[in-house]
Amino acid sequence: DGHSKEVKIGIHFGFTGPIESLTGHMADGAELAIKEVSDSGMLLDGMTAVGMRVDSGCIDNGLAVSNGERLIADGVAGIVGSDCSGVTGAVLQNVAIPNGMVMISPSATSPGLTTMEDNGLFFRTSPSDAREGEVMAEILNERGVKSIALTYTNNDYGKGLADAIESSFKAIGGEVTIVAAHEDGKADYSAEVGALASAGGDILVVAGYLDQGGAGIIKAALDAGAWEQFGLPGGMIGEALPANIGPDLNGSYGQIAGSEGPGIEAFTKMSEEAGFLGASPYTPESYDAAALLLLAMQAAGSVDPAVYKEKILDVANAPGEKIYPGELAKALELIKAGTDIDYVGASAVELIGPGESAGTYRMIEVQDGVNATVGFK
Amino acid sequence: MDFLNAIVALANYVLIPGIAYGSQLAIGALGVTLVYGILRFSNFAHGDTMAFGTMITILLTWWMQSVGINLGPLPTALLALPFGILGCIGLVLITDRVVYRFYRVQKAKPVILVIVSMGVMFVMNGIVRFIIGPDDQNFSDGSRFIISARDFKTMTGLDEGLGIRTTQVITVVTAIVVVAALFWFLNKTRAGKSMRAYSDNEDLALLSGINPERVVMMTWIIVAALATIAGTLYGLDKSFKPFTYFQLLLPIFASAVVGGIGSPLGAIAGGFVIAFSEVTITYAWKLVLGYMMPEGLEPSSLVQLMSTDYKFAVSFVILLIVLLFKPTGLFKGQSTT
Amino acid sequence: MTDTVKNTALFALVFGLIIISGFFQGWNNAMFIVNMGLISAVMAIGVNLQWGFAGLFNVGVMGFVALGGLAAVLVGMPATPGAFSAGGLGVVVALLLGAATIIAAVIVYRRMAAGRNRNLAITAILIFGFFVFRGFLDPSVSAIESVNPAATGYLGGLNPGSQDTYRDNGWIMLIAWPVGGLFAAAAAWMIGKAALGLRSDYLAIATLGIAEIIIAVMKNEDWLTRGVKNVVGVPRPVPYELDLQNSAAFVERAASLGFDPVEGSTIWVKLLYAVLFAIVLGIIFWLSQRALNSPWGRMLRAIRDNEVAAEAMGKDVTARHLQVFILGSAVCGIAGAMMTTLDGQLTPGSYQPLRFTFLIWVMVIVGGSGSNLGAILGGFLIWFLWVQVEPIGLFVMDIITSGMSDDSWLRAHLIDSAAQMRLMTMGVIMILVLRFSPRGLIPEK
Amino acid sequence: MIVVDGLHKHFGGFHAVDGASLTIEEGSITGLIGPNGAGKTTLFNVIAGVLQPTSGRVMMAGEDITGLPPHTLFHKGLLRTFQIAHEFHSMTCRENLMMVPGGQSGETLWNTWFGRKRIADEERALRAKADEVLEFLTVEHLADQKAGQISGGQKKLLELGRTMMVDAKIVFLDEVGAGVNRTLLNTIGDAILRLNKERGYTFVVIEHDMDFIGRLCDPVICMAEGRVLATGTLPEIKANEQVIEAYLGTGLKNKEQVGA
Amino acid sequence: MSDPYGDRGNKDLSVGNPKGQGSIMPKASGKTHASPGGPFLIGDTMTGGYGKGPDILHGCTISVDKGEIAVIVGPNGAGKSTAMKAVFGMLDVRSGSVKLDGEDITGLSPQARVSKGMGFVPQTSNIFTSMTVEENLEMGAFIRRDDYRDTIAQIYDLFPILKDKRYQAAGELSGGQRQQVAVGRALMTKPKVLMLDEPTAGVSPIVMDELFDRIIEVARTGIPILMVEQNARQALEIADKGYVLVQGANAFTGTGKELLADPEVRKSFLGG
Ligand SMILES: Nc1ncnc2c1ncn2[C@@H]1O[C@H](COP(=O)(O)OP(=O)(O)OP(=O)(O)O)[C@@H](O)[C@H]1O
Ligand SMILES: Nc1ncnc2c1ncn2[C@@H]1O[C@H](COP(=O)(O)OP(=O)(O)OP(=O)(O)O)[C@@H](O)[C@H]1O
Ligand SMILES: [Mg+2]
Ligand SMILES: [Mg+2]
Repeated sequence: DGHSKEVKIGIHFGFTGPIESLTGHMADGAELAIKEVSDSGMLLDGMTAVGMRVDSGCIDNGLAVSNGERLIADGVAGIVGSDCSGVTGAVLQNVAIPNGMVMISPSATSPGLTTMEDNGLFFRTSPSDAREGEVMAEILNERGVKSIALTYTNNDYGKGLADAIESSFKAIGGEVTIVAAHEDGKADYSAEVGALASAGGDILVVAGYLDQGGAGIIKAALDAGAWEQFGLPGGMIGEALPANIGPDLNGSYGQIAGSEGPGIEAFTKMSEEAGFLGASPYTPESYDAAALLLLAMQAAGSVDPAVYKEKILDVANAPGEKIYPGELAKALELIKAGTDIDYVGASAVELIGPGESAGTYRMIEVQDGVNATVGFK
Repeated sequence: MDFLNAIVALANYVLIPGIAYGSQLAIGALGVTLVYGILRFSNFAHGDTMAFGTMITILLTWWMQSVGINLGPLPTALLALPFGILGCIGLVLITDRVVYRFYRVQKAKPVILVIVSMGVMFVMNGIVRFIIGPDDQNFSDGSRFIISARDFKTMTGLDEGLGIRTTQVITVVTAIVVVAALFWFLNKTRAGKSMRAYSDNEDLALLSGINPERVVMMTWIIVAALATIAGTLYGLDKSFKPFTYFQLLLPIFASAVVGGIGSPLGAIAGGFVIAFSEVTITYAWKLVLGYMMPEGLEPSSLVQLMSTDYKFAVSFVILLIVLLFKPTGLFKGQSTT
Repeated sequence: MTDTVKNTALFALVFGLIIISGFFQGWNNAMFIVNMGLISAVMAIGVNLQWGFAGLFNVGVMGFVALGGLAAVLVGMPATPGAFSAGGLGVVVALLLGAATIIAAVIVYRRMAAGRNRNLAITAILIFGFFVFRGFLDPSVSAIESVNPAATGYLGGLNPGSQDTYRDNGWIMLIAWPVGGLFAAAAAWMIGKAALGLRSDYLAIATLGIAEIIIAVMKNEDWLTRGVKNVVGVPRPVPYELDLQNSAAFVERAASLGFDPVEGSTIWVKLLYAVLFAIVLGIIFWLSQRALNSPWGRMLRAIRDNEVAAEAMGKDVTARHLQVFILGSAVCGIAGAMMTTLDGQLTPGSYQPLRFTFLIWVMVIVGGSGSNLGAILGGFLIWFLWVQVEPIGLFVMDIITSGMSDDSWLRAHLIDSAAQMRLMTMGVIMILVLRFSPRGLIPEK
Repeated sequence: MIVVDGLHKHFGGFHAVDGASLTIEEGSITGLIGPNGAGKTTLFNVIAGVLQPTSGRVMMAGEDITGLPPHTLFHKGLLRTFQIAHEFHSMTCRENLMMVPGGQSGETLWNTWFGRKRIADEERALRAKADEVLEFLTVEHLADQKAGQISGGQKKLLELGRTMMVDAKIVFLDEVGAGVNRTLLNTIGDAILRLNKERGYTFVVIEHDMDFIGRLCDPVICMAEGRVLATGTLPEIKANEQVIEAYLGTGLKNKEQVGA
Repeated sequence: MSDPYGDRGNKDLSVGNPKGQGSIMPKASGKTHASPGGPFLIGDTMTGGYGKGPDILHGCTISVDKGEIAVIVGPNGAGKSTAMKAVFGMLDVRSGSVKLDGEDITGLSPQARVSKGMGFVPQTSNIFTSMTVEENLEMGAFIRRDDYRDTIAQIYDLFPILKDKRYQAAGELSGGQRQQVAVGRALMTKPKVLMLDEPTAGVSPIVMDELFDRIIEVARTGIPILMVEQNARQALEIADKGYVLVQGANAFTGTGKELLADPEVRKSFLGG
């Protein structure tokens, strides 16, 4: 039928700006999925898929919208992005909704986006803060932690997660001695560590990013001897952190969205082969976002966003055969054959309605300088 | 005993980090102040110059580490530092030749040079990210601590620990040495005086037989050295990421201005003012007061004037207050006379 | 070549560039660049008023732009039900007490003789006032913030509509723009009272600092701005694309002009914005041109050249500085409100000096400081480059790597770094532009 | 007109003006002389409000004007020139003059937008006046030249020209003569005399050229080390031993004049 | 409070520090060639102006020989300072030439001329304001490699006030004191030829007399002195040679006495 032979997927991340050190891996992740689908030759009668990267600046609404318009003009069929919540909102309101374009963001977690009238065009593969907060509180409780000091990166992700952890932990009777924000990319974190240490607590929970302020806080806290153990939510889980901090991190623990199955392992291996850091924050989510877009197209038999947007929830959620990273070709085939699939992917995707995602969590403990999985929730 | 604990806690969380951070800012601010004083513009590219010099140092450090050269307890990076400085000098001299010299010859207004330096900042930015990437890089080795908090506790039997890092000590010592050397150089040597003369009155310097190109070159060489030193020490102490170095620009500028821009001594003082205002004002006194207060009277709240969210805001307020009483900066800056 | 011809040619060049980008990247993007260019031009005029004409070095543009954005939310959004009754009164009382503290301190400063006693008294007042202020503020704030924190958790604004209907009152944004100017002007008045009349480095660092403080407040005072959770869905003075797409009349009209409804509606909306922004720009440009080509402008230039002499010639330098500082900041505030309206959201986390202060400075200087036309040209050109250097950089990379084999390591590395090259290309272009016209494209005469 | 009472101005530990007291009579042309560094310019700067005095008072026409800002003093009729020329360098010479008069309606923002007619009329008058002054100073050809690009002496003339743009009560001239051609200086002297006679301006003149002082000034005040050393007519001053020692010296030419 | 002595009188100095930014367009030093004969220093039929602006000098010639004092007088804006700057290579000489000691130096940069032994005191901004008086003098001796302490002592003898103020920033001095520093700085170079642009502007009579005495003394040691003066009568009295410049061209030339005696010169240029 009148399809062109190539489908373009926009990859709209902040390649410059505060999270520039994450976005390279994220884009690699998304492109890995695109390439996998494209190479399989199974997408919609052998269409190829290509990614088109544009910069969102992460915190530059004007630039992001402009580049969003460029994607539309270039005829993309779907957008993986944006990354930061601010630009995501801007692109969604000014580009995606008016043009009826589907966006799947791997990292924008702002609850404000949930309530936006998005015409069913906006989805995210990033896990929900509320759920992660509960899980974290449970884990802390199981380990006998009575009181925590909590610091978060001062953006919507950090703030939302910190709120969730605080309320969940308090709800099960824990004490939160202090909740302090830290800004990413700043020169010095002694002030934060000073205040946190003064407040005390059995453990310091760092709701930040592992190669941003979060790492800086942990370093400073270790140097001052304020804590020896840290609680590490998803943004802090990745091999780069133990590698960077060294043996002092051993014994710290946390959780990351991830399935019990081979999801993240498979993805990590794939990323290693492709030569990028699969464990970098939001990289698995980016892979999943791109994969979901393409699978939904396959399911709808169309690259028209207005058509395939209805299929995204179907392919993402149960029932159906579980699909892990590296199995996209199989998924395409199954869909073509009319079999229902349940995309699990690298980050255990579970979409609970447009714009929200829930999932299982892998419990991690740093042992001997590596993140070891110690269980699931 | 409790009193000791209070002092140790204060030293551990406020004094030592403040001094180390202050010295880092100070060495950075020295570079900014020199460019302002002698070449007469605010150099926005300074943060990225620091990043570039540090990058060269890092690359060499990695190489040295891979072939097994090291300095024992001291970080190997110190061995690579001179080469980093050389690389950085090369870069800034090329930049000066290709970019700044044109405007100098044209007698362009300083503000043009400021904007041009932003252009240079973008370019250096790109070069650094191109070569080493935007990620965090780890290059510190040697022993991290002179005394770690844990050892301190077991040694003294106190409840509170006191951690002193090797890099902190190196930073502070370097800052003192560099400032003293620079002060001596500018005020006592012929070359230094000729630099001041050039900064004061270019035409007259020419009429006294001072070669402006030489002065400019010397300035850039010193600035490159300072930038590399500052960047490397900072990277050893905290971490190396190009974006952070760009962000460092703001506190560095603030330090230079509050100390009196154009004045090397001021840069040092400014660095400490900024560092300490960041660290102290938002400090929660609960811990310290807990030791100081008699039993039963320990504070239950954090005893914090403001949350750390406002640490930058507060440090700027402090800065404004300092300037309100000392409108030309702590040390009379150059732009006044 | 006369100046007029040259200037016309420069403007033609910039618009030519935008039109070319329209051919390659779609008219929506081109129109969007025009809209952002218009807003940037307004900001650049504001900065140019201060710097180009009065020699005031304001590096706090970001703060004033953000205040404009705040105005857009406070005027445009509906009040959060229950939020004001939860803690609104407490906040108001706290703010009044805070203001009273500062006024008391100022009065003491004026009335008492300098010395230790005065310092002690002021310190005591400030500390006491601060704690009273916090005592009233903190509980009210937590009350407000606990009102449905995920979706609101802030006071909201003055839009008469309800949560569901407020978008129909888009006209209110036209009020929000001047209010944004007023907010910025009020802040400028306070800053100017304290900081102007003193040295420039002082002013620079003061404005830089105050901008950071404004952003810190907007990022952390959730009751006012929702902080980093952002306010989305700010209403707009133009129709929504979806409504147009659903309106039969519009679809018909678009079809008769040969547009499909989606493209027609998106372009139409942008066109409406462009008209509104252009009107604002036109008014501001006209007012400032008139003022500057008059004895008032001459007085400003005299002050810029030599304050001491101007003062001796009877010009009240401090008052004039304050006046210009307020005007320029107000213009930036208006632009900030327009920008938030265009974005449809307030994202305090996105204000950062590079984008909102220094980029505007680049516009002014590249355009030619001291020339309003230059500021407008700079606004368009630099904004165009800011968004277009990425494709340019990519293009360059493509050319560079075209000779390399597909799996070459260098090629992969180069392509990977293409996004980083955005800033680099920007830098190179800036240096080149200033190299060939070191006083800016349209220099002051 | 002006009474200076026990004025001190200290720079750090240095007493540039050290208890100077003097009176300037209305309608006089008072000469102020003294060795380099005597504190003459500093005294001017304190009176004109550029510097705050450490202590002491300045009265003008019975009103205490100590520490008032220069622009207020300008509107009270006190004008001054600068020893080191303070021209508005990016403006033309004509504009340098036209900006001087106070209370121009075009200096109010509102009028610049909605009062164009009135401004245009005022501007025409100002322009004519400025051209007149330029002509008087023999620099009419510089009217459209940027003030930053004229010769050192021409800048001094421009300084003087600014004081001629308005009706002043008292004018302080700080070494207008230094660097000005002597023939032209004579013309300037004539103008000062004329302004003094016809319009009743009071002048205070700092000058090191005794001929110039002699032609214009009565009385003459001699300062040294921040204090008033002597007051009187020029011949009286010239005969004063202290003045000779501190200021005039016994140079060949002056010796003749002292003898005369 | 701002500094009333500041050269710009502007509190708002902006991001950059415009202070001290020179006006001399630096240029690469060209070649010299021998051109024997003629006076020690001569600017020969020089024509030129500032930047791309119009000609200020129109075929103006000034020269001075060993042991001579040459004085240039003329109305304001005549081009006296411009002529001095042209001789010193601070602006482009579009036609004509400058020769020093039998060598054509028209193509040399100002610094190169300094090392050839030329000393110059400009009319304005002629001191380093932020440096102490003593450092100003030391900078004058920048190109000297020998011990210059006794020269400094000599200068202090000549201008005793400078000795009192030796550790004070020169920018804080009074107008006349600055002038003394400026001349002192030029004398420190131990130049082969000394050029002074209005050295006595603003100095008190006592200092002026001493300055002239000293200038004569310097000239007697064989150093030619070229000087612009508005205190023309005193200057011409001691001058061996006098030039009257009008609109960038030589109007009258003669010995100092001749010019003083010329009634027209007296009336038009010397104030009668
Ligand atoms: N800002 C300052 N800081 C320190 N000392 C100063 C300052 N300004 C002036 N002085 C000193 O005050 C003294 C008086 O200076 P002033 O300029 O008033 O002298 P003057 O009488 O005008 O001399 P001249 O005739 O040379 O112009 C001088 O010795 C000078 O060094
Ligand atoms: N920097 C400059 N740029 C352009 N024109 C200039 C500049 N400086 C001086 N001129 C012009 O050159 C002419 C000669 O100036 P010059 O300074 O040589 O005069 P002068 O004879 O030294 O006068 P004075 O006795 O007043 O110092 C003047 O008409 C002046 O307008
Ligand atoms: Mg004086
Ligand atoms: Mg001259």
